[in-house]
Amino acid sequence: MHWPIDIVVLTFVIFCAIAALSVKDLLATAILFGAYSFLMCLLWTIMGAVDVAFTEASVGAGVSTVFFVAAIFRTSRRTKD
Amino acid sequence: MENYPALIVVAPFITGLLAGLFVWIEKRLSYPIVLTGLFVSALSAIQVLIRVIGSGPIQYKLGGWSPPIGIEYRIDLLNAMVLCLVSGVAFLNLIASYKSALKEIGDRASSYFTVYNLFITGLLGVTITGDLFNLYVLIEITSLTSYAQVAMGDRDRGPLASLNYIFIGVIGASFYLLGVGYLYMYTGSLNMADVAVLIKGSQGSSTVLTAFILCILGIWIKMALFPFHVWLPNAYTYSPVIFSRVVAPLMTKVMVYIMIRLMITVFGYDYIFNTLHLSEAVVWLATIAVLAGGVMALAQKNLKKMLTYIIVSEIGYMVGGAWMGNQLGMTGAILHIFNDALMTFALFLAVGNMVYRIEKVDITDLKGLFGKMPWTMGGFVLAAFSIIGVPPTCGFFSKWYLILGALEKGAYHFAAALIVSSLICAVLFFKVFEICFFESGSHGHEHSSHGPAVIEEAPVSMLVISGLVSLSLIVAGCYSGTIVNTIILPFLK
Amino acid sequence: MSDVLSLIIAKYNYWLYVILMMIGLYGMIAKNNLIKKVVGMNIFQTAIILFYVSIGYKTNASIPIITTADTAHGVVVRAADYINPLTSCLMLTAIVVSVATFGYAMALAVRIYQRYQTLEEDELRMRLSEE
Amino acid sequence: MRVIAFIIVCLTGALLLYGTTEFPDWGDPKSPASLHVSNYYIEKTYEDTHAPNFVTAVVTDYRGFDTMFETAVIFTAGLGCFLLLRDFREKKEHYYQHIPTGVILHLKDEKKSLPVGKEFGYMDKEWVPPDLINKTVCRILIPFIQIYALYVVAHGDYSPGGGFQGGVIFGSSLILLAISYDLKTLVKRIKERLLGIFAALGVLIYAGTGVLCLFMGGNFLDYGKLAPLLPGHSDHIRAYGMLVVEIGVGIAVMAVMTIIYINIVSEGRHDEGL
Repeated sequence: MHWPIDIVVLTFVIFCAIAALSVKDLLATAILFGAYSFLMCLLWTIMGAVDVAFTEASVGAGVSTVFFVAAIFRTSRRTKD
Repeated sequence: MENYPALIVVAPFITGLLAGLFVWIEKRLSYPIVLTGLFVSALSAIQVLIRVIGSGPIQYKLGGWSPPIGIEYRIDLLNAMVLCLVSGVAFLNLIASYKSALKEIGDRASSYFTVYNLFITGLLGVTITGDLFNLYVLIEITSLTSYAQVAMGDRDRGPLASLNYIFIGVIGASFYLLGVGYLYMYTGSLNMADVAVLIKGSQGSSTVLTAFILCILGIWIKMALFPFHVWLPNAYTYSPVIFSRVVAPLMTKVMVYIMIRLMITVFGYDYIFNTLHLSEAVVWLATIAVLAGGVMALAQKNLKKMLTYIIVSEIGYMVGGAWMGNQLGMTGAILHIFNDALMTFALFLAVGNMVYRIEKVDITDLKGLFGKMPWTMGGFVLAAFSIIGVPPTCGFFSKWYLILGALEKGAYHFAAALIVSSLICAVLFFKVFEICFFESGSHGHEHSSHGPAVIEEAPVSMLVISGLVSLSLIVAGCYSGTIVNTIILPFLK
Repeated sequence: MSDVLSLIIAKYNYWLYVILMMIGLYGMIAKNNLIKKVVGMNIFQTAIILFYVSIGYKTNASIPIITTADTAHGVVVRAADYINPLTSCLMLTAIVVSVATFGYAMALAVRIYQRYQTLEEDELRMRLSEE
Repeated sequence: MRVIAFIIVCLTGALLLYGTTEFPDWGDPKSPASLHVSNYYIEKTYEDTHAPNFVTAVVTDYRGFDTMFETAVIFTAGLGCFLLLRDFREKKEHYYQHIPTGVILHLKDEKKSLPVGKEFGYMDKEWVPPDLINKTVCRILIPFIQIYALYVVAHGDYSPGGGFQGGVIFGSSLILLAISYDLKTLVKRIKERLLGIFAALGVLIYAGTGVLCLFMGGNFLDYGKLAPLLPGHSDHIRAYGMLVVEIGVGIAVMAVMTIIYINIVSEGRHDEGL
């Protein structure tokens, strides 16, 4: 029975998603988004989809965050919403 | 040979990649390589069409796995026709737009051809495939390559148009993906024919209903049906000529093809028209789309943008015809896929020629163009007549079928909308003709008093193809009976 | 009470995926900053992936890799012992597509910032109408 | 806008929730999704392909055609970034550091340049390079990351992972090099031309394998027909085919990830970045 872990992680995922969208600093969004991806990867590992989780760990939490930070480095951190 | 179906998609794919490789080794080779690929693809498509007409649908198993385990290609008459259309238009356009691409894109042109070929690969793959998920992947290829190409046009507005296109495109593709997920949940299969068998008799299932709505909604967003059309005008206007010439005729039509494929092959006539009774509502939506596209086109000052709104209106034609729920309407819609692709291609070829010479195509910039570019304008006039629906051209015949279908069903509002939209198009184009013909050009006043204007035509390669395609509108009009009898009616049986 | 609990356990994964998808879609439509929109887009896509992975899950099933012990002695593989590999496979493709779109969207954002010095949509609209 | 967005979102959510009402329970092994096709994959994969990891087998063999286009999607993204951002103009100003003294020199003339070596080092205008500890740690880490990436590629059919994941890890090791030293180090080590060739070559390896199968008389991507060309037992031929294809994917993804990063972080000028 994985469902208690599952439900806790899912709740965290949703918090991270909301936080990533509502924070006013884009660098913070980048980090929260990385956390979101990593929790998502955890969730998929729980569900047994190891390949998908591996991909998400290397892509979502890894390379995407790097692209994100690189883009912020070249644009601006400031945002109005 | 057995492998023609694979060749249709793989030839442009591999040559595109080879061109991408040769960009770094010998730049000049990339254009001939790309051209060869499209040529091979077009030849194979014609071969396949002939075989399908002769001996019925072809099935091709990729990787040697039989469906539903593996992915299959299933080519019937409708597929084969659209395949010929796509590969033919892509090949002709690459020849016609070579010079304009060099002028507009400059030294990046050689890498650009790779993207172009991948785009065509996507369109061909979308058309040929018999697998729902494979369709999604190929839709994404088409989308990603179009985002890349849109951003390469206008240096200022291009990237923004492209980003907006990405947002809406992703929503559309994701809706489609969700729909496939719901279907998979219900059936456990991804093969179109297999899914069709498994969902028979699922009249009341909420899962299938949701899947249906999501798939169709996703495709509508991708196709730019009226309320979802916001991305289209900017994306097509600010893209480079070579791309707008190929995307305007093909992208929306291929999406219409997918909609018809989903309706006929996957969900089935019976489910859509007898269980859901959505026909009325969608025909009304299509009516609004037709009118709204026309009205918005009236308000435009830029010729290219005006034409994009006409495309929005034409999408309404095809959606309305397909959802009419009778054979005449469907015949009209399928015939219009073919005809509209040709018409739009001819129009955009002509506009591309104008852009090549006069750079900006606001309607006021077109003064005295009949004197300056007579051949281009000749092609433009022919294409415009076809869009309006003047009899010997092919635009007339598909409209005729659509109107007959609407009358048979009693959807008088749709028939009226078609006629009104023709009138609007007539007004629009005659406004353009008037400016081009009667008002003298900006530097024309010195010529107008003494002798004819100086002719500054586009290069021959552009002109010849533009002329040929415009003439083919009349040919297609004359043979539309043949197309209906050999391809569309046997397919609908 | 136990009925409600079992219903929740049976369905909450699907409900929460819908909520996640709504968050993403809302971010994509309503947010003003282009990069925030891209983040919303990615959340939307991962929600769909979560949905597919949830379809593929089976209780009391293992990860979809045969252990060497099974293969050595010719033990018959039972389908109920492994989770559905097909959805995992489909979602690998979807993740790749989403990262490709993400990378390209970021490049576009950089390009737009180069040109207009802003990523806020209302400011961009103002700049465009000025020109 | 917010109100419209809220309404659209709520409508979509309601539709999706309505769709889930008839779903079988979460994790139900008897749901139709886990009965029809997926059982074939679980039960027959090992017989057919001799690859213990079902997912890899499905990705690269049964549905290998999808994966080919997935790689093409990645390739397009890389090419798109290159076409969009790449800027071949040289920057006018250069900064150098005089290493023995630590003095920073600012050269405004674009034509002049200083010999970079023991005495002078590059400086980025916007980013101060990380210190010695970072550099040393990353220098030690990077080879191991790369070996791990190669392991992930090569063991795609035995353990989780495969070409895509391995490629991403390899690409991120290169990105780590660029971050811990500076962008110029990376660009000097791996030329842009090489990356471009790798990106196209990787996808070509995949597609070429498919075409090879055509020439051997099979259908497109039918690895079984490659038996005469590859050594080893003919049972394992499909697993070998998968390996070849995975290597192609790995190469392409590695190159594309690096291309995207370099172009975004330097705005296409390939001179300085994070």
